[in-house]
Amino acid sequence: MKRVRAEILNTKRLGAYHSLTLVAPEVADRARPGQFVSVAMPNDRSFMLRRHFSIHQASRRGGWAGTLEFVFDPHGPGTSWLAEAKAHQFLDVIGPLGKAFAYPQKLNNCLLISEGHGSASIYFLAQELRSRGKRVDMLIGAEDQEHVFKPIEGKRLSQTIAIVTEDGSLGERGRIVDMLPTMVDGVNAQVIYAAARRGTLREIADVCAERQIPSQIAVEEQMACGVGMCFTCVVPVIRKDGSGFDNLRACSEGPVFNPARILWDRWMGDEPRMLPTPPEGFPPVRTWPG
Amino acid sequence: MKRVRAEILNTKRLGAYHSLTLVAPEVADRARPGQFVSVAMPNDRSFMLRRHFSIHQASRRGGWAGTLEFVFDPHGPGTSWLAEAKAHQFLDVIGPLGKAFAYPQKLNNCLLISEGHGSASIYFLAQELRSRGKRVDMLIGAEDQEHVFKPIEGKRLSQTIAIVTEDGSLGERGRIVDMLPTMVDGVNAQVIYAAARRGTLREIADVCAERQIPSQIAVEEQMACGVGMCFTCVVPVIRKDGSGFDNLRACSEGPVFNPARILWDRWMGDEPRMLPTPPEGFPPVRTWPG
Amino acid sequence: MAGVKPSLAVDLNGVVFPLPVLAAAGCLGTGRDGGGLVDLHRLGGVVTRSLTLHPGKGTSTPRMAETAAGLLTAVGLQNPGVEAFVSEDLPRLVRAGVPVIASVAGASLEEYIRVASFLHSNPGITALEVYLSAPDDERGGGRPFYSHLERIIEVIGSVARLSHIPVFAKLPALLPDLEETAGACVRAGAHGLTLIDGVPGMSVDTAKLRASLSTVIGGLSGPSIRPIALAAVYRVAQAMPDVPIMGVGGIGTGDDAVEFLLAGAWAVQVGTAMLVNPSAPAEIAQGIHRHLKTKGFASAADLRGRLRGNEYAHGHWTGNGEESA
Amino acid sequence: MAGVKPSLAVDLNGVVFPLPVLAAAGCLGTGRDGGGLVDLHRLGGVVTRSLTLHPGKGTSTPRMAETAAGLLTAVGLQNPGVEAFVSEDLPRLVRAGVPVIASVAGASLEEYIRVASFLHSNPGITALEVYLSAPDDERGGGRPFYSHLERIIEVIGSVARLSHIPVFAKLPALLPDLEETAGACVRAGAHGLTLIDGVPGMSVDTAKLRASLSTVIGGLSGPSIRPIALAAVYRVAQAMPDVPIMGVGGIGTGDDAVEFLLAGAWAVQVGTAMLVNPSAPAEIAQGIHRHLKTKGFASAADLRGRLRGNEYAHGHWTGNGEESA
Ligand SMILES: Cc1cc2nc3c(=O)[nH]c(=O)nc-3n(C[C@H](O)[C@H](O)[C@H](O)COP(=O)(O)OP(=O)(O)OC[C@H]3O[C@@H](n4cnc5c(N)ncnc54)[C@H](O)[C@@H]3O)c2cc1C
Ligand SMILES: Cc1cc2nc3c(=O)[nH]c(=O)nc-3n(C[C@H](O)[C@H](O)[C@H](O)COP(=O)(O)OP(=O)(O)OC[C@H]3O[C@@H](n4cnc5c(N)ncnc54)[C@H](O)[C@@H]3O)c2cc1C
Ligand SMILES: Cc1cc2nc3c(=O)[nH]c(=O)nc-3n(C[C@H](O)[C@H](O)[C@H](O)COP(=O)(O)O)c2cc1C
Ligand SMILES: Cc1cc2nc3c(=O)[nH]c(=O)nc-3n(C[C@H](O)[C@H](O)[C@H](O)COP(=O)(O)O)c2cc1C
Ligand code: FES
Ligand code: FES
Repeated sequence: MKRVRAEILNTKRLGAYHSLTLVAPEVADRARPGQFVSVAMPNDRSFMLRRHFSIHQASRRGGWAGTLEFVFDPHGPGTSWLAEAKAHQFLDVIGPLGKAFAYPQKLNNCLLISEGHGSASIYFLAQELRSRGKRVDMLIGAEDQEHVFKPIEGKRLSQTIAIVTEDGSLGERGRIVDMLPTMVDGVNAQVIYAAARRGTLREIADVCAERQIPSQIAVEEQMACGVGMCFTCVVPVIRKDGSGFDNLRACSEGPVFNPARILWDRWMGDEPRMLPTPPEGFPPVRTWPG
Repeated sequence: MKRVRAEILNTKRLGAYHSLTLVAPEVADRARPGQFVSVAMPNDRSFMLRRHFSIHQASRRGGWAGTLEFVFDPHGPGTSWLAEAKAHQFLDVIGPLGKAFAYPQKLNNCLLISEGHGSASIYFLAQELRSRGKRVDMLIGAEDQEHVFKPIEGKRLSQTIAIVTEDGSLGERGRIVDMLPTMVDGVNAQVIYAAARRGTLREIADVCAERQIPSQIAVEEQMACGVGMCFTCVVPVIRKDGSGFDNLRACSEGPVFNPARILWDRWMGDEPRMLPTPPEGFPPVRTWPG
Repeated sequence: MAGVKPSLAVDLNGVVFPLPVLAAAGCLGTGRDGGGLVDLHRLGGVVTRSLTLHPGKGTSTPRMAETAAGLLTAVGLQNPGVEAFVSEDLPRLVRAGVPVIASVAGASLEEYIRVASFLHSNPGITALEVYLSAPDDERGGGRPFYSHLERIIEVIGSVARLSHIPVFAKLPALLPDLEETAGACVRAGAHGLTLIDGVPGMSVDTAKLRASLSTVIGGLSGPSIRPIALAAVYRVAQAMPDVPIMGVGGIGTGDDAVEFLLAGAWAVQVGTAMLVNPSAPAEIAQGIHRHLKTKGFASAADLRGRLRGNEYAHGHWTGNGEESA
Repeated sequence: MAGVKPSLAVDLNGVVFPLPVLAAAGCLGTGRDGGGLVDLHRLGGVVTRSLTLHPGKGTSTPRMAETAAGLLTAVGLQNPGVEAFVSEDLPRLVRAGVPVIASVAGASLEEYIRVASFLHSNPGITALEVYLSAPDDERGGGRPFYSHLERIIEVIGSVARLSHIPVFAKLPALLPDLEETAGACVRAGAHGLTLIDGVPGMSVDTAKLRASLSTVIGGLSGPSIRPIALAAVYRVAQAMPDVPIMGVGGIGTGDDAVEFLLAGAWAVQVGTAMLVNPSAPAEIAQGIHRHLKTKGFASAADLRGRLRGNEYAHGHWTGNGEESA
């Protein structure tokens, strides 16, 4: 993890999204899919916390060597400010942050699921899996066509791809979970990776648990520091031995977790389905990567 | 007093200063020398109060009709932001605010004294006095040449002009008060107007009091609202009948005051020379404009 | 429901405001100020500058300093005195038809009583709001009345007993036993509460090595105190859901106001934001209206206390772990 | 004097820090965190996350929300417990050579005593700081220990009596009788005070109609509370100029820190600013150094309480007019 002053090389709109490419060799060199960067805000604003973005591209070789790309949907003060940032401006960036997706050793067929800006890290992952000779299939969801991130790129990166939008403006009409079972069967998925909204992640987790498919998901939780100091970003994760759970920091102990080990009811406090820790502890979780 | 969305017509540097010209006919039409405008800051900043600036020009006729100019020395967050503002951007402006300088009825020889950005309103006043057939002489002070605002314009507007800088980089080396007695005698000053730093204003007030020269000064005091609602901007002013003093609002009851009526010791709390109200009250002040 | 035009009028157990957004004490001057930029017809009501028996000169300058998303002020109760207010300023407000809440201040219990006596039977005044941050000269040390619960009760009780119109107690956030204090005010006769007053704060001019304010410590207002004010409103509203609360502190947008209504306020007051943007109260009322429409609420009162349950919050107002192993 | 290299070391009546800027409790994790971005050698000291007897899981998320120039958090004392801290985290800090102040928390008087007993004789620990915002389980109602003066005195007194090392009491700003409370802590044996803890605050997600934090109310920190913290430091320093005070709350620049030193702090702590800028403490120390050089002060201690007299401030901490006719 490094903190750098990174020059903006390129800034562009992509549908509903905005992409920034930075010159940040120290960060790009170590970046792996699932990791993220944190970006400082200007210091005369009424908002002051750093903003966090998944790494979409990190080029180690070729003409773009040492550059790093991230993608966001401008909506709040921080992302709106970033969307206005100009090329050659410098950003205060820390990265790469967090634990990356792990690659399967033996299993081959990887189904990659992303929703909205989740595609940013999922496409990066697809590249890395393919360079390791794995089969990659994709299921991409979004509210509408505008929010499907680089569909052409998705097609290029995958053996088969299914796109689903809530309004049917691109691909099928519906939600990721509607397509998931057919997709899993169709591509004979052996490993599932996902980056999506919390509710969707939970639905994916349910499918994975039911079918005992090893999986990894990248979560997002409100982060104050992004580097493990403040403990605001925790996710309740069942211990390997089933003896209970720990509140792990999404920024430094995640953001990639095994969904089978997340205590979803507790984490998604919105729906009051919380259960107390059972007196006998939680059942140990055996699905990869443990 | 109007609140308008005013387009920036022109933005330029002038030595140490920055000038903004706005399209604001409703404000420009009523603006008189000594009055000021308040400008809103963008609302995502950690600073939020409006900033206040004397009106330097208000054109009612000709090609620039309906425009308004103010001038500032970019140093803090608000003035720095304004210095970056671009032409065609809109500003939220309230004005004209405050009481203007009064013009003498019979007396003719006007000595106008300004320090730093004080020249902005003093030059406006010079124009108005000249158009009323008065004689205008000027004494301009600043720390250095850079901070002498538009010296050529000053020369054009005055019969005689004396410039004094602290480092001697333009005109005489010294301070306004050093030149003041000679200047008063030299031009046979009958009325004195001034816009300067508080300490300088006080020195000018002493000279005026001693020589019984009627005078008016434009003061600056920290202002939260600029429109008379908050009572943060007060100046202790002796009542006409000498029965005591009132804390008058610089924004709505000033910023132009008769220096002979200001309770300087009380207002300049910095120097602990404060005196309690004498049991017999203050001596009534007779110098014009009362 | 989303088609119905929501109603913005609020009824604070008999004190009715046409709009839920009032001008906070001390921020609209006494009624003769503001240069006509604040549209009185678009205010739910006006709380006056706090009034003392005699005209008050207030403190010397500097009376203000800007802080991060905040404003520090120390005006020291400069006001025309209760008589001049009633004869010169009140008529203007009454003519505009805006409900007037007179803010009552004093340096002694007696002064509070005399000020309130002068005001409460004036037909132009809808309610009294008692300012408790004035230094208590009878106790000395420059401490405000609110530092001692007995003094709060004495002042509120005396004013409430004599007054023919409803009395609101304005409390600071600065009390660890805020709910108890609020409860004591109600038992002493307060009709409702105004929460919160400026928070004691200070800043220093490091170049001059001096405090920024002549009084060193002043009242902090503006967006920076909004979370503090909101917490105060929530705590008191949870403890006494039937007692009217006016929420004040850092409200600048309709969304900010909705936060307060959801937390339990019956109406809101706006101070600092109005100094920056004279039409803030009107825009805030519009914003509340938009929110009601979007969410399908029929009236501002419908928002009150409608915060959806936060799972782990059971009266804990500073969170320790709910499970510690 | 302007030529002399000013000294930044500070001596808090025997507790010496090489630099006047410490990491505030709970903001540097337990010593294993921060990814090496915070340079421990450029800190005057580290206050640990508040430690309980057993590991604490803390509250559920959301644990944070951003507010105007502020940060609301409710971590709920998630910590590894005092034993794991001493065996796993402390050695790392000791190796770095940075003075360690252990923050002591508990849900009961007994827990405070047991936590302090475990820590105070460890040679790696320089001082204890007692966290008083933990809910007092013995009193119930979820109220923190600081709500009752007797409880503050009990806790501070018990910890101070057993401890071989100096004890700092960390107080909130939320006390109208702050000076008295601080005085009571000192009489109970506290060596010094840390002012202030996060200020109770709240925010609401109006779209979801929910409080932003799972605990509803959390601690407000960051620039928005700086004026409040500064006023608290000033009040206590005026009352007890000889008692060491560590100032904390919204400090982000050297200038901010100088404000606190001038107001009477002996050292400062930095929390939120360090979360945003991990080198904030080092930059703040540099900024203090620059200020000392410019103003010709020989040491950080020379700034303490050097506020030039504000004419009309005579102990009045909320300004009423000094003259009212
Ligand atoms: C590990 C991680 C990776 C992320 N990757 C991406 C990405 O690649 N593209 C993208 O568009 N967004 C991503 N996000 C979400 C992104 O950080 C927020 O959308 C962004 O911070 C919003 O800032 P804002 O000021 O524009 O909006 P606001 O919503 O106004 O932000 C206000 C506050 O809420 C926080 N916040 C808001 N939304 C989220 C969220 N969904 N998750 C966490 N914190 C949030 C912000 O950090 C800030 O403190 C990621 C978040 C995390 C934690
Ligand atoms: C009636 C009036 C007329 C003015 N006319 C001019 C002018 O023509 N040109 C010009 O350059 N400046 C003028 N000033 C001063 C100008 O308002 C401040 O310099 C400016 O607000 C500073 O804002 P800032 O954020 O850049 O700096 P900062 O100094 O950081 O401002 C911080 C705060 O202090 C206040 N403040 C700072 N300096 C002053 C000051 N001297 N007087 C009053 N308040 C201050 C600001 O309003 C703000 O609230 C005038 C002030 C007043 C009251
Ligand atoms: C300039 C100014 C003057 C004030 N005067 C009074 C007053 O006379 N009486 C009073 O009860 N509150 C007074 N207040 C406090 C406000 O009524 C309000 O409680 C506080 O400012 C918080 O609200 P805000 O953030 O919307 O300003 C004053 C506030 C300001 C900024
Ligand atoms: C994420 C976070 C965790 C905190 N944890 C603790 C804690 O465990 N113990 C404690 O005494 N204070 C804790 N605090 C309060 C800080 O130590 C400090 O008093 C407060 O944040 C104000 O300082 P600041 O504005 O510099 O952050 C915490 C603050 C934050 C932001
Ligand atoms: S965001 Fe601070 S620990 Fe994760
Ligand atoms: S600045 Fe508000 S009354 Fe003058």
